[in-house]
Amino acid sequence: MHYSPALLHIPDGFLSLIVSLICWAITAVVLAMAVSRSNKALGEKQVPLMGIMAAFIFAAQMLNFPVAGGTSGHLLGGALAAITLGPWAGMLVMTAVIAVQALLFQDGGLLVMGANILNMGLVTAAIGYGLYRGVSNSSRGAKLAVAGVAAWISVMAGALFTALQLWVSGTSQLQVVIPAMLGVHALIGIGEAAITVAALAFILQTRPDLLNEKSTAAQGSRGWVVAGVVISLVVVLLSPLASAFPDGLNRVAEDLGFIHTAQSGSGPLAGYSVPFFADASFSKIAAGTIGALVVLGLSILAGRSLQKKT
Amino acid sequence: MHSDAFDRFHHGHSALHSLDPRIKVVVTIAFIVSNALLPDGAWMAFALAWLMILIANIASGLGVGFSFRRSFIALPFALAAITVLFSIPGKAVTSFHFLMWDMVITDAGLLRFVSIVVRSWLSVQMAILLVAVTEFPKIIHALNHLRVPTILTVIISFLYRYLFVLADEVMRLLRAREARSAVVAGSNSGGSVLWRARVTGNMAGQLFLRSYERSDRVYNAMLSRGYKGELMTMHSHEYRASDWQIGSIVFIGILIAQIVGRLP
Amino acid sequence: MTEIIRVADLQFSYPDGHKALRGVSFTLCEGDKAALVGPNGAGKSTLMLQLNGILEGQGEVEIDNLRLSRDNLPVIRALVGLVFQNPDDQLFSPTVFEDVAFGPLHMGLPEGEVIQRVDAALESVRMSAYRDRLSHHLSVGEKKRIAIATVLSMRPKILVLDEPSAGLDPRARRALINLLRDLPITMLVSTHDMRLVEELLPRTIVMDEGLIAADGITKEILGNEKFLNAHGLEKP
Amino acid sequence: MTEIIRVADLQFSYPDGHKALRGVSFTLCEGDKAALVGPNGAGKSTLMLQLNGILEGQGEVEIDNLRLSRDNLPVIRALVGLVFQNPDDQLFSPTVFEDVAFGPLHMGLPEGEVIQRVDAALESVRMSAYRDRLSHHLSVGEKKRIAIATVLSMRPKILVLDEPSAGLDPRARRALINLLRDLPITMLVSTHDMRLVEELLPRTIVMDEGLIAADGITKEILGNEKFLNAHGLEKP
Ligand SMILES: Nc1ncnc2c1ncn2[C@@H]1O[C@H](COP(=O)(O)OP(=O)(O)OP(=O)(O)O)[C@@H](O)[C@H]1O
Ligand SMILES: Nc1ncnc2c1ncn2[C@@H]1O[C@H](COP(=O)(O)OP(=O)(O)OP(=O)(O)O)[C@@H](O)[C@H]1O
Ligand SMILES: [Mg+2]
Ligand SMILES: [Mg+2]
Repeated sequence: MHYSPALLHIPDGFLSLIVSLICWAITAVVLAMAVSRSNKALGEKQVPLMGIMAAFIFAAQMLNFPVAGGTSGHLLGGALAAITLGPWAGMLVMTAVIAVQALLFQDGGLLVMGANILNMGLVTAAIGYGLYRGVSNSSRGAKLAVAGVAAWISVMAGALFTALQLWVSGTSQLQVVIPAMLGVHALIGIGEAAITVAALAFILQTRPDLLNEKSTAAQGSRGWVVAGVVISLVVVLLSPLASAFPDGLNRVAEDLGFIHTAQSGSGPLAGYSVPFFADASFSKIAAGTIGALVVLGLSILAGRSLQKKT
Repeated sequence: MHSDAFDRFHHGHSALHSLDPRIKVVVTIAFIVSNALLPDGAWMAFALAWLMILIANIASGLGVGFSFRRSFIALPFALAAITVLFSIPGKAVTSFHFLMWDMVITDAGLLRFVSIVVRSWLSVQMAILLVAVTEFPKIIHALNHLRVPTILTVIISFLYRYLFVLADEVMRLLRAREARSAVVAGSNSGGSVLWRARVTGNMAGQLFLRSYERSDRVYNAMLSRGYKGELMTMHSHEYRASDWQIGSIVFIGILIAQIVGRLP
Repeated sequence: MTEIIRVADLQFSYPDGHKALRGVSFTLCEGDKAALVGPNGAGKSTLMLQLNGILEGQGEVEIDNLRLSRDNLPVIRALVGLVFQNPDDQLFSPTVFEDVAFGPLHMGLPEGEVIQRVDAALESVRMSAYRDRLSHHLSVGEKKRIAIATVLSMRPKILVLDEPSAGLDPRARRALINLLRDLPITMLVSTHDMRLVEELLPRTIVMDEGLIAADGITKEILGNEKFLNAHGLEKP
Repeated sequence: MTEIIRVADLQFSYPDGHKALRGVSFTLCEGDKAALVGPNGAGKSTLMLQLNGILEGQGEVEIDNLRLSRDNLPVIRALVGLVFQNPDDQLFSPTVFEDVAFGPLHMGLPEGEVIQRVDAALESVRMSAYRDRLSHHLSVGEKKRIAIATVLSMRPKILVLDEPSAGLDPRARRALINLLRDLPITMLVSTHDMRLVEELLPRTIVMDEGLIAADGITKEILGNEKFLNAHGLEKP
């Protein structure tokens, strides 16, 4: 079996130095918090636990199932890691996974690793844990449904962040990269959601003690709920907006001086638009919202059907 | 079973193999940063960087084309940059008709696109070389010495160790599923997509529990050998004169590339 | 007796270049119970994975007169029931029922039939009482039986078992031997447990380094101590 | 001979309430090589984890005349070398050297001494050539030996082995038996492999359902077929 690279790992060369460094800075700050929290809050038992869970996430990414026409669904695992291990540990675990993927397999670059960790590790964990934490005292069905939605949004968030970074770096055009990334990942996210929900259902059924209120995973503060919901809202609102009104976003970025510093002079986005995406409008917002609702529905259905069987 | 296919290290006794891992990591990162700093279209500088990679390939004893053969891994991502071909204003190089649009490739767009792809291609080759001549545990040591927080390097070393064990488990799980994925002649089967996703999720859950329980056993094994909550490691690497020499040579090369890249 | 497995000059290399099978030929007739023995790395597991096309080598594999090919792979998988060494790999669903039902469900059988088959399979490994239990909490011996049931529910014509007795205590091992003896089905069993071979399997195939070193009556092969030692085996 | 392990009326329940030890008493003298046998779930592994304080029950455990308590845990862990069944659980470091050095390092020994002990331990399991290898590249038999070396490097007075021969082919098993026979150290070995018991361990302790069912000379215990069957065991 061979390890197959996923779509979200940005290689070196595709982000400008400034964007890479900014992402590294954000990542470093969050990771420093995670490290200090983990050192304080977690017993020494967590060391082998987190290490082996990182290997678990890595290995679980190799699990796939046939969807149709030769494509297959598989797992990224950010939400699952955060829900089962808690937010800080989840972030550290995802960081280790992404670091090894980059170092050992060149799946994702080194200079851009900060961005990759941010997109696939930190944001996904915050969303996954935050939303789940909000319902961690509710019924099994609600937990599973929310976990599914969180998993889906976390993938969308990773895609959105990646797209924005590529755009600010002057590597991609906003009008193309946002709809393309979000479109593809709306599908990938459904696989993510389905696997996450089923895996959690399995754990809830066989070792519920690992996910109950006393476990480390449930001990993150309520602040996570706010963080998770806010990031999710940003994603849900910004995605359709960004694909509907890229020019607006462009102007904001230009006003902030963002684009020009990042792109060594040449204004790649200046007054140019690709016709087949530029004129889309509210239909995009509607599509995004419908997508979210469909996933919510599917997750609830999946939660129900899983519950019946027990 | 074997998931050794994962290991990217190639045995050898070259100068690069024995170079201090800290220097190797730092040099690799410096090289990649240097690529990112080079302006678009600095062809001479890109060529110089490539020359450095060729020399490194030769010095590694793995053959001139070693890193080249494996460097296409990042290529699919070039799709993400394809739009710059059309979006940057400039002189038209060529144009074609795509569905209902006239697409115009500009010279400036071409320059930017090729620069992005070349940068990425050079960087990935250096990273490939790094893991080909450095055993992964040594890279972890280097990260440790370079002040990456211990908890992260510890997680990474556990990850590396158990990656192989768990990947084998996944492989066996997938095989067991495949072995029972039968069909009765003539009937249309395979189950619904949702059911298949659920089975896969169950496999992930099963793997989670097994990993979790394994971590308990590993923890016991650590306790038995005197672990009290603080991990102690021992991997003294000592810089030798040759380490500094090779390191300096690469840095000078990088510097020259930067200067060449900025000449008008 | 009718031939049910025919393997001719089968060769196989793993992607890393390691040649695990170097030209293996043998046939198995309906009702045969044969052992596959040999030292670690002989290629036993690799050979078993060829029998239902999970790995694909060069040479001929015919199951029940069907030539193994991409087209009839799904059909052949219903004919050959493969039981892996570690039952945890085989049991990936939360409950025993779901695991035993996986095969029949994947075959697209109607629900009534699925339930009936699950019950029959559990009955034949004498685990009917465990139908709704969580697999995770069973003992190794119990898991082993369930793993066999997951395959029996597909009504295979051939049962292929990879090291079925590993990790079992003597009592569980004895129960397994009795169970296998009573199953009226063609069997190929890879094992290091020579006493199991002696008791259960009248025919023995010895593999070493990707080749068949001997194929014959168990008693005769196990009687030849020199030969056994040469292939890293021991008298029971 | 001097007593080196004394266990008196040891009881232990797992957090879920399952009573795994119900009053176990035995002593082991310096130089003893004893087997711990019994069916799955008898409590063998649980008992072994008590001997160096990983699990803590009610009753007395004395190692080398030291009463087991929180204070002298580190000392006792250096005295009792525990080797777990699955070498993948025991070898958690990326390289062989790091794994064998783990114990001495955590005992706080100076670096020179650590290196010396690692080399000596690898020498005594005859694996010196493997010092800088990656653990995941080793075969099961090699991993088993390294696992023993990880414990020998701590210079324990007692070696406690949980199912050391499981999963080994006859050749590797033979090599392991020879190795254990040559190690001049007190040993307690839990196993389902009765032939290993017969060959290697002059004394046998039989456990069943959390209690000691018999404790005596191996030959006598293995000679009593009725007794063995009653405890789910078999004659070798
Ligand atoms: N995925 C793989 N990639 C490369 N080589 C492999 C792989 N799986 C097995 N091998 C090698 O192929 C050979 C045959 O392996 P196989 O597992 O078939 O042996 P076996 O007879 O089943 O041994 P055991 O008794 O240990 O189960 C061995 O040398 C093994 O190292
Ligand atoms: N972590 C645990 N929590 C609850 N019960 C446990 C736990 N570990 C073991 N047990 C139970 O305690 C009993 C004794 O288990 P133990 O592992 O000591 O048996 P054993 O004699 O080593 O068996 P085996 O031969 O299978 O290794 C068993 O009934 C087992 O199910
Ligand atoms: Mg095998
Ligand atoms: Mg045990």
